[in-house]
Amino acid sequence: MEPLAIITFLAAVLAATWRLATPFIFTSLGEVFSERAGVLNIGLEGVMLIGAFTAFAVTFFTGNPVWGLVAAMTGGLTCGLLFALLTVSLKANQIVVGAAFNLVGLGLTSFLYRSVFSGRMETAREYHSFSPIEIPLLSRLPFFGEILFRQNIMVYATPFVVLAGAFLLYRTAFGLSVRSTGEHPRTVDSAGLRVGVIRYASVLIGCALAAVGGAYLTVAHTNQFNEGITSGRGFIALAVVVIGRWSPWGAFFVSLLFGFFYALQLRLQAVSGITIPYQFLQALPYLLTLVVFVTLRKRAAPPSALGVPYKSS
Amino acid sequence: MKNKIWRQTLFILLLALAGGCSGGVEKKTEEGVFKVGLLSPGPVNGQGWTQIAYEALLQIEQDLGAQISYVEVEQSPALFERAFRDYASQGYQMVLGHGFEFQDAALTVAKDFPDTYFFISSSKIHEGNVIGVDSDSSQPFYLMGVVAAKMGRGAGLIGGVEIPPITNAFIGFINGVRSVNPDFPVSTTYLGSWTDAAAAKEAAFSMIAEGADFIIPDADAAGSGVYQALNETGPGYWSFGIYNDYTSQAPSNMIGNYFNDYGQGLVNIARQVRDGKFEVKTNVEFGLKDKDVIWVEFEEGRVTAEVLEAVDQAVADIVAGKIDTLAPIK
Amino acid sequence: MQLLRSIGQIIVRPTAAVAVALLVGGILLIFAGYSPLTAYGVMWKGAFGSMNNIAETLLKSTPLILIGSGLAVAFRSGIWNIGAEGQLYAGAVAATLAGIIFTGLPAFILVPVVLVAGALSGALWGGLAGFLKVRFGASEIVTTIMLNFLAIIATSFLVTGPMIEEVGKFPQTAQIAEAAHLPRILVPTRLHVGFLLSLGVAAVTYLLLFKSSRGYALRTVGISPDAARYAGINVGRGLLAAMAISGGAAGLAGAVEVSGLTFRLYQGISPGYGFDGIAVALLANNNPIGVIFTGILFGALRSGSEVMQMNAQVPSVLVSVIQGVVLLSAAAFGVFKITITNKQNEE
Amino acid sequence: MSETIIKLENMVKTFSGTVANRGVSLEIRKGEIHCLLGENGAGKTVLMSIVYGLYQPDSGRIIYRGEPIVLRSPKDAIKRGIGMVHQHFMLVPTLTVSENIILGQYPPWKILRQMDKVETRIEKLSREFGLKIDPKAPVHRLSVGEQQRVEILKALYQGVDLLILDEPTAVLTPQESAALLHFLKEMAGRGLTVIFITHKLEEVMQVSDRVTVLRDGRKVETVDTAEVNPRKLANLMVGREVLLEQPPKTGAEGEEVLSVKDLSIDDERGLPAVKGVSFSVKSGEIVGIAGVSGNGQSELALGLTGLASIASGEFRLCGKIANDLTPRELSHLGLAHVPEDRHKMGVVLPFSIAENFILHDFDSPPFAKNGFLRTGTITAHANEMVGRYDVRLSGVEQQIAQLSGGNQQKVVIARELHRNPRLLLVNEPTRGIDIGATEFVRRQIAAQRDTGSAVLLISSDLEELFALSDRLLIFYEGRIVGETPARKELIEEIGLLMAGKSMETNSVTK
Repeated sequence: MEPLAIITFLAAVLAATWRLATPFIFTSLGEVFSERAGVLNIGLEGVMLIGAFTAFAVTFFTGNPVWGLVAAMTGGLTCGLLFALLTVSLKANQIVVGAAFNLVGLGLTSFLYRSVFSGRMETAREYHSFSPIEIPLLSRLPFFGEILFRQNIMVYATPFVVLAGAFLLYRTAFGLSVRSTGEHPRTVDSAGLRVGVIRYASVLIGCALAAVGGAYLTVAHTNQFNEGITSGRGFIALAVVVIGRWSPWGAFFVSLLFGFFYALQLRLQAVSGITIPYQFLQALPYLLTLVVFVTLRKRAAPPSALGVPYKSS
Repeated sequence: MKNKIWRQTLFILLLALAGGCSGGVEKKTEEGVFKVGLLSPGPVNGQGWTQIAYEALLQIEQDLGAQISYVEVEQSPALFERAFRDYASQGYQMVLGHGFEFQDAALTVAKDFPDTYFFISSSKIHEGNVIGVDSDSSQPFYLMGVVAAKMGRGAGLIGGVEIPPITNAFIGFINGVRSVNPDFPVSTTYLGSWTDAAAAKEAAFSMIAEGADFIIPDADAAGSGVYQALNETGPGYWSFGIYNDYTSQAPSNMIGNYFNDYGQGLVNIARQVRDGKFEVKTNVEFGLKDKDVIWVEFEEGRVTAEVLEAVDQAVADIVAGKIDTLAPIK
Repeated sequence: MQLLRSIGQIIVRPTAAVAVALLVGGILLIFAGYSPLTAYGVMWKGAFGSMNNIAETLLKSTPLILIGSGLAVAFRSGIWNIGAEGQLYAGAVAATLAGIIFTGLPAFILVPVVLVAGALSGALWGGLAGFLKVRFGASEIVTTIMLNFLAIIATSFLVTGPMIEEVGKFPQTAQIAEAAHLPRILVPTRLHVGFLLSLGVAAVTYLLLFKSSRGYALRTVGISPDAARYAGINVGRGLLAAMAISGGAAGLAGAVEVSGLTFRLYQGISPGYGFDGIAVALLANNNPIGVIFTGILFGALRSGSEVMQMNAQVPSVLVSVIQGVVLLSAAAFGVFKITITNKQNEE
Repeated sequence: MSETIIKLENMVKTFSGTVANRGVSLEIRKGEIHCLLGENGAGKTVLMSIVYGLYQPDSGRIIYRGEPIVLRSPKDAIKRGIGMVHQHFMLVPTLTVSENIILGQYPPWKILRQMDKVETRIEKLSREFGLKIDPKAPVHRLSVGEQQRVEILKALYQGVDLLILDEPTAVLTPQESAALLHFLKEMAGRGLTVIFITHKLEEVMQVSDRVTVLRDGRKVETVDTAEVNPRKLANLMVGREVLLEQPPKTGAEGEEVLSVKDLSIDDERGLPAVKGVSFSVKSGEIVGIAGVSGNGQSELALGLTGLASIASGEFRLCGKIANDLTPRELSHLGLAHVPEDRHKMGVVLPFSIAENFILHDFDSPPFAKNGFLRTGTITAHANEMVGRYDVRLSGVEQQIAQLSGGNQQKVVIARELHRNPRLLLVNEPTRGIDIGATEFVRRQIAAQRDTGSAVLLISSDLEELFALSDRLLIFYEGRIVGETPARKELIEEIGLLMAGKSMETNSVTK
């Protein structure tokens, strides 16, 4: 390839990387909070679907994606409340509840989609999502400008949300208590803080952000809902958290890495003449996760109290 | 302990309720009612492929007054046989398995139910009362290829999963392109999904960045991601609506729409079945020759007279059998 | 007394959970404008209304019982195998290969060969996650989820590429040899010996877990790795064995699907049996005998929901909601008393 | 002297049947260093956890600065200026020193933008009190002594008036201990009140103004330190009466069963815990290991049973070098082990009593045949054992979790003794069990010795050691600091040795 072609190729892949990474970023950032507080939520896929559907439905009826987003967060918070009630208050097994959330998320959104929208197939597609915004000066930059700085608002928001998340986690008293709760809940208890309250808050943050990650698919990246539109992204987000070593910026960059693989495989297919089976490219993120486990060994240690319900004495 | 008893009682009550009413809901099988069933490989309201069959079913209900029913069997072949058998044993005269994957199951069941016709979409089978019904998408795609090669710089095809109905359509497209300009670049991407509209959108962006200005999806519900990508990119990039009118999704990008009124085709067949006039000679294959089933409409003013002329010529040649749209690509 | 109590534990709470789930489903049905009683009535008949329907229910229960029995062993041993879905695919691929390659063999040899190939392949796929856990401390929850995706993608690659059928060129493999087909029982229904096999596997895993010395060791590992070490049990080997056994059972389920029903490999050969199997095992309190009942329950839900869609036009996706709520309410009633992490690798 | 800062009246606390405090009343004066002295299980920690708000008392009143108060959580205690340094540190290993110190100090929305400000304050505090620490260092990188400094700084940062320290020197080196004691004296001089939980007599003498002795959940006496000596304290702490007279030894000592040479073992963090000890145990004798818990006895037990690896040196069991043998191989050589923590290791709580009896022999005859458990034999065996060892139960199919601690321990003892071991290693055999069971267990151990087994008994209960042992090895800081005959008259000397007080000679002549 000529240098120019390589630059445009890269620029386009990077732009797509960012867009494809956005749902991972939101969802995995939320899960970082949840897991840092010691609660493992494997039901992210279900929560994302619920977010995607509520955002879609509310945007469809109000015509405003902002309301859709608000609704998605509300839906996510409701999920979070239920999840925390079961796993924190009732000390139910987190894996079981997570697995159930995936089942309910898929079933409920599909059922409601059919019940509410089956009669309006054509019109259902007609609503405005967040459209791309050009950033005045940056978008004039050669090659990268036009491509990188013509994104929708949720994509632009990601570094700021992660920044806010990192700030919350590392620079506030709340974040300090979250980080302590996942590691050593007894210390938190002995410091006079309520382990349960902190876990509730973290699970709520986690589910709200997962719902936003799902909503992105229906009110920003595209403007439609399909049953199972999340296509396994919730599970990838789980892997992102592990590889990103439970840190917000780690989650951000690993999300971008996974987005990059996704974009690259779509792009490589589009370039005629490359004949790698597309399944191989699709498998890359999962292979990568396994490789990371083997190479990082025990350095990738999860929060010590992850998955363990806390019983105060 | 009290708690447990309460729970048990509740459950028994529920069971009793459920059992008690099951008697009342049994559908009465009326003599002379024409019944048509559908096995859908995915959600019936998914756009594209699965929706076609569902709408066909609704049309049969409307036009022929048939009693209809459908079942979504996901992608699990293990479930197919049972669904066929259930329909057939309930006296359905016609059951459509919407996809080649239903073929094995239909063949097994058909032996036991000689009075039911089993139609299989995307199949070329013809064995007793199991009949393949196919619409040859390679023909309309051939026409799109001709248009693309005459008007554009490069074309991109975005498929859901790499299966024959999709690959055949794409072969038709490439043959159309080659008939005009053998060097015209065409690239193909498979998403590995029928629902991931976001991936389709990104695939379209990738192709645009690679220099393509004709991007055509064949990916069911995911396909509308492609139209959104074009709509955002702006005028000068073109696509066709696939199976339906998608003009509203990218008004300034649509050259035209490829309509596939599979429903009409099925109504035609169903009418014959209902009237007992259906004669099994061969498998059914819709093509451009069936003008009420497959046709392409162009948007006003988007194509020149010269292009239209070439398209018309191609249609004539295809119908006449002079062009093999599925000719192997070198 | 002990037996009565454990039966109570196995039956009462899941039953209550099912009741709650049916209630929630009923509310949804009313919301969507259906009559819940009609819908459930049709569902009940669809699952148990005729000999054929019962057979279909048992057919769907077969992979669930197989997977659930295996997972009961894993969960009792304290390892969270979420990867039964991928292990099922691994088994289906190997079984199909065996059924295509060894066409010359007579049935009494070929059927076992196909089944063993599936079980072995699933055991290896599951054992891989076990190895990563024991050797590298990798969370089996994450690795098994990743291995699910890999198995499904690999299957997609195989049936569109190297293993695609010669004729037709549809993305499916050729049919396996006639001699590899599982014999049917209860003709004219489709019920095959796979169901009996699943009962056998449930019984064997029950005996393994609760009546054999190896099972004793596994359960000790699952409850208290410290006590296991004290008793001279090799904890790592136990975890590996538990993953291989549960993977093998899931692989066997894949082989049974291929040799009993589909006779060839497709892309979507499992509609999520591996995930339902998790629920089936947990709901039975990880007791393989209980798994027979919860497996039939979930099989009936799936089977009945199809008929419900056919005859009452209620979307069958409702069954996912019902299954999910069954799990949630079972969790709320305190059926599952096991925590997620076991710390046996911290040495 | 000065006024009372806190007064406890009749504190009672029970944990699921076990009484920890049986009505303790106590008065602490402002600015004093008050030692709480007592053996393990005397109820010191529970009493202080109540003062810190971690536990709620069943009955009794706390009067703080003249007012009755109710402490619902540590937060209430912290607000009133009560701080506590726990024996097991309440620190988050992954966080830095300063993060640990400010945990829980601010409302959740508080922005910790000025960590440098916090760090400056911590640095100032640490300079002021001579507690050198790097506020930015992650806690898991710190030594135990440094971690303790963090705990103390945490309390100081909170502005503590009353500081409770639970066995603070148990984990420190002698130098660190000395520095800590010095520091506490200085702090008391500035008006801080210190409650110091310990069972080291030396420390009490060195640091405290007054001392309260607890025994068996009751207060024995509060005395001015100046008016007592270590001997008197030891008597108060252990009590005069010994539960069980030493059963007469019937058999004669035989050959060496266990011989340990220069053995070193690391703890789970990789720090040396046992530092080059040598000793031997002959058949027909009970060798007791005395010492304050946490001086390497646990690691010694794990190392000798194949559950922890040996860092250096060697030990032989029945003449065979046993360093690298697995627990199973050791057990085949004739080792039986009654572990320290019953719930963690000794029993599998959800298993039935019958199942617990076969923990070692689940895969060998007569309990297993062809890989299957022989339920009949197992049940019969269990029935026979519970009868012989007087385990009170409703049936051997009962979950062992439903038994009392004493009966659980009887199961463990029965299981281990039934193997008729060459060497029996018992670690804290009667901790947390009732008197009846205690007597029974001790009698069984003695009987086992009389059948010719070698017995190594680890206990932090001196009374038990006197009752059972033929001779005593005294452990301090991972070393054997003395060997004595197990004679009650020597209690004071032994107490002093256990407390790390060096004597002119390390062995006392018979």
